[in-house]
Amino acid sequence: MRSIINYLKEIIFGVWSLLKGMKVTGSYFFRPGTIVTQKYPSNRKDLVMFDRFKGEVVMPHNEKNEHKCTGCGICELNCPNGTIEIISKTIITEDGKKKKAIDKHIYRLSMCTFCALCVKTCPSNALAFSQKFEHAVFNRALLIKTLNKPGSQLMKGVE
Amino acid sequence: MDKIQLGEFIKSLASDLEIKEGKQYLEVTVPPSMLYQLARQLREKEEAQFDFLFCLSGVDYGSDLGVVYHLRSTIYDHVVVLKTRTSDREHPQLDSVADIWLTANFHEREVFDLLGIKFKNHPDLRRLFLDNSWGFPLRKDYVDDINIVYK
Amino acid sequence: MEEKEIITTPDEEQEYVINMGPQHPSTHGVLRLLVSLKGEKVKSIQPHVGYIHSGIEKMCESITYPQIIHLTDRMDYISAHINNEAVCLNVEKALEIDIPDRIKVIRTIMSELTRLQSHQLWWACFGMDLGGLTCFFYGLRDREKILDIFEETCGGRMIVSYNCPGGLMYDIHPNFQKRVKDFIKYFRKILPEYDQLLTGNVIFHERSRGIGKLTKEDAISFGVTGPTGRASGFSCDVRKHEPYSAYDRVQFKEILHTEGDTFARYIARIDEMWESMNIIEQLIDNIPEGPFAVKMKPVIKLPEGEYYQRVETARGELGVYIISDGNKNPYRVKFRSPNFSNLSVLNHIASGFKIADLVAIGGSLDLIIPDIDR
Amino acid sequence: MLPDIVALTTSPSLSVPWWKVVYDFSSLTEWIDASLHNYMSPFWTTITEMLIIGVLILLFYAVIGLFLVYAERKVCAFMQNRLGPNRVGPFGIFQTIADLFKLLFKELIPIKNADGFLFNLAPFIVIIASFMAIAAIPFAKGLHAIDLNIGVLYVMAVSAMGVIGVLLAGWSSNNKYSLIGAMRSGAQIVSYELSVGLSIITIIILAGSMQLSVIVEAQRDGWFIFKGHIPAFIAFIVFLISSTAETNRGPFDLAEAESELTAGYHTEYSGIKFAFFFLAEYINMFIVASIAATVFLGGWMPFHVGHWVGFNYIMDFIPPFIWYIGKTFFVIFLMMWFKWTFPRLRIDQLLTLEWKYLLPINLVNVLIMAFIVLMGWHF
Amino acid sequence: MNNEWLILFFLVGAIFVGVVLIFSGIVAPKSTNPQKFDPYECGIPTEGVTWLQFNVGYYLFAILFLVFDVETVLVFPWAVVMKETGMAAFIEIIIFFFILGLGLLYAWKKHALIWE
Repeated sequence: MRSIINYLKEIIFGVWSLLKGMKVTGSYFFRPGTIVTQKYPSNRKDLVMFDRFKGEVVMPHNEKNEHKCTGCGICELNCPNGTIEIISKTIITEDGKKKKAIDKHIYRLSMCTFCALCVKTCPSNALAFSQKFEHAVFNRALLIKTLNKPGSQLMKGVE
Repeated sequence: MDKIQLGEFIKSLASDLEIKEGKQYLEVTVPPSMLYQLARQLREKEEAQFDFLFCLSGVDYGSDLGVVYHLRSTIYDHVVVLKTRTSDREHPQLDSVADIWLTANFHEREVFDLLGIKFKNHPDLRRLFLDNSWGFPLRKDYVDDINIVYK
Repeated sequence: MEEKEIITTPDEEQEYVINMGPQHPSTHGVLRLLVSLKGEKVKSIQPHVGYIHSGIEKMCESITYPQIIHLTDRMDYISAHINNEAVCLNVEKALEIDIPDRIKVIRTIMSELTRLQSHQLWWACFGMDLGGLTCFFYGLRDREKILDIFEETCGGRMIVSYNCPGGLMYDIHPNFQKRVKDFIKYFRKILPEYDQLLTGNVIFHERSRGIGKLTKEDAISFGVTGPTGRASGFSCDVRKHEPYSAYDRVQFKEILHTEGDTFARYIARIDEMWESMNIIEQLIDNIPEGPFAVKMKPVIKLPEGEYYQRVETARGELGVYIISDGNKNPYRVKFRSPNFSNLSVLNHIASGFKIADLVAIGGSLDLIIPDIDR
Repeated sequence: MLPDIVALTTSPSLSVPWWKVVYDFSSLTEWIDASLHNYMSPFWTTITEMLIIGVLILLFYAVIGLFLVYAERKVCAFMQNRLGPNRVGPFGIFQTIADLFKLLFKELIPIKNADGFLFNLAPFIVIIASFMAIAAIPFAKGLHAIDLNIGVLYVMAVSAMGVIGVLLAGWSSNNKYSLIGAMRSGAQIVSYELSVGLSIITIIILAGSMQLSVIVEAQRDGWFIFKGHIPAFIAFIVFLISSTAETNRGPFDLAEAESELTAGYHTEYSGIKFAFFFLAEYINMFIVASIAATVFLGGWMPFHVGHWVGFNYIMDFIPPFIWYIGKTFFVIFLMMWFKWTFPRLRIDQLLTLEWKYLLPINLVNVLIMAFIVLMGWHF
Repeated sequence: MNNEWLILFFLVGAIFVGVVLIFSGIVAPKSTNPQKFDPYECGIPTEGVTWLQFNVGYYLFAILFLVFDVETVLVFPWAVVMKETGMAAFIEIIIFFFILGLGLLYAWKKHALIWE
């Protein structure tokens, strides 16, 4: 007799536990307001990434096309993967001195692991992260970027 | 037991061990011939009961190849580090402790795979990560012209 | 069409070997299990790993200590922050640097958030392994909220790289405390839903109770740590036994169960989620003021010697063993990864059960393959 | 030449409201039959009718299949806090049609060493089985392709034939996952066929006939689920569970258990061949839901409450086809709800559930129902 | 009754599948990569033969199924006439189910209902 009661109990508790689960999914079904999906490409305009989001390394230029990179090579040293390559040149400043400056700051996005060591160790804060996250390209060569814009100059006062 | 007592206890198990009080743990250097015996005693002796082998690492010391065993007792919470090294780089061979601590089975396979140390009496000594055509990458003299870029 | 030969030898003579993985929905990551079957029953399992062996230990030998951090992110990518912390703690211990309380507290909060999101992901995947696909979406939905917190403060969602030797990369975001508190409030309401959906479910009970039993002795001998080990009664919580960061100043229970079956492993993780929330709540309101990083030398050189640091990741005990020869690069780095030992126990506990149980057991071990392969 | 449902329908008279006449499809079909007879010989009439009905049912079949796939995706998405398909057409309603075209233009991969003949035969069997089953279902009064006197038994038998297709698919694929999936499926259908039969028997006792039109007609004054007290309700639950299992749907989707056997018996099927299995699964779901709606929920009979004349009058106003579709979709929704809530059972638990729970409950249930009928306690 | 109509549905179903398959066979691309035709086993070549004797352990279930399915079919006609026949049919079915129930109970106690 006891086994029969246990048998019935088992069934009732089993069904009850199943109903509890169905309550959860059912309640979400009738509450479409809780849906979290974003319609990605169509919400591009209001999709704002966080300030600190590590999209890719960029070199901010001001409106006079000046950057802060002195070409010291600390970022290249600190990068664990050899993502950054600095090609420097020698320029003659206004007061006639010879000075080292960057020719090209090459950044290979395909190798970057976003460890932020380059940005953090840069002594002149020349590098920063942009919030761009759509990096898909059809040609890998496009992932090798030159960070300094053509014709850009070192910002005054940055040594 | 604290480090000193533990050191004395281990000394009583076997002579001519090099026992050093490291910064963190007691470090015992064992010749390869005594390793298995000592390990078994450490596992089974009532006072020691090192039942948890929490790390087993193979190290290339340049001239020698060695294995470091980090042992802990879950009952007394004391730790000892066993070190053993063999100078034979061509056919390094050590005793397996896989029957004392079951976790050593995989760890020794890893060491065999990456450093080429063979373990005697290991139940299933095959390469774990790499296939047989590879060398032993964790050795300091490992050269791989294709996959490593030297600057 | 040529005639095919159908071999009908008795199954005792011929093994029915089936490959699960590397491309299989239930082996998260590229784990390959060579399963010998007898009917539906599993006779033995041979794990084959190494499909994504990346040689992190070898790579570490040629880079500096701050650079190691980003590699550890990629080992156990679900609890990346805790991996970072292990290396940083080891380096700081070797250099004998005093870490300000602020850093410790923030690290602890971040670690617990990492643990929470790891367990959420595990819950999601475990539910999916058992065939309850809805669990997957609920788990990931809630995990996204933590990842948003990470993203705001660290800039990365999974691969945070937030620690560096001597402190943190940046200070916490001004919104951090509010967001974490909001999340805890939200998740305290959601977690009982998890229970209703899966924990209390009779089908789930049938699927997990008594499946894949692991005794305490075997757990210790196999070096099975983390919630998996604690479900077998192996008290192995590094946070309790060797407190690091701010774990010595918070009250929390070490979750111990004795059954050692799949259900115990499940419950242990669910309970850990509650405990993590408790820990965060104790700390979030009183983060001390102070710097977020200690000024370090530009080139970090560890004094000659050997250093070992254990931390409790979401999956168990992670050990970082550094041998230094005094240079800026470590001489040898060994990561004692929890998943490596946890995987080795699979054959022991899953043989004799059915294929469906193998999936459940594999899910309950919560394996992350890059951590095994390293 | 149409089925003799005509005999059951009352001739339209003035006392019957006009919509009842319109909703009675038998007069329409009769009219078509009669007018066809005017133009051609009986043989050609039959052929024409066959063509019309064949094409109509085929269209219905395809539309229902596509709609159910869409519905499933939307339902599961809403349960999982997602939006579901939302790109192709408004609310993504053309998503499944797009998918259909995609599958149609995908490569059919012949698997090495597979048993080619059986491999290709399997989709035929699953589709034919479901197609033959759908033919016998009464959609509305007079909207009925075949009205067999053993209707229920026929639908059960034919829809269970699909498992042969599943077995063949698994066996012929030369794939271990498929083979295990097929074996599981065999064991599963073998067991759950019983419960389906017994739970229907419970209702047949009440109805006193196996003819589907008669069963529906017998529910004019109340659906069997209400008429038969608790045993009918229990039979309904058992039928739901076992028919879910019989259609290989979650939580009983062991034959295609994704996390264990990748895709089970249809692992090796690609393109449109896979689509056939997919379609058959949904049509099977529709068939069992139709049976549940017909046998337990009164088919196309509207919902009436005792003496609420006004209420009943409004209920009558809703076309019977809508009633039928509504009930069927309610049952389908329940089955989807099951699938997206519960974890999957293990094969031995599946059999335990059948043999140790459903079968004994069913046997007792049949006896109780027989007793109730004997005592005349039913409504 | 027009039971021959069943043939129609059989034919329509067959033609439907056949036409669609042929259409798909014409429009679908064909690949030449032989690796594509390998059976799927998680990206690894299959080890051993697939078609070997495979122990599913449902032999006992198949036997039980035979017994119970025949019984179900026997009960169908009974269910149809139950209402009219009344008491006699009820007593008959009680006896019938009693014997069957004993059989099930026996199988249960003998652990035949456990999947091996």
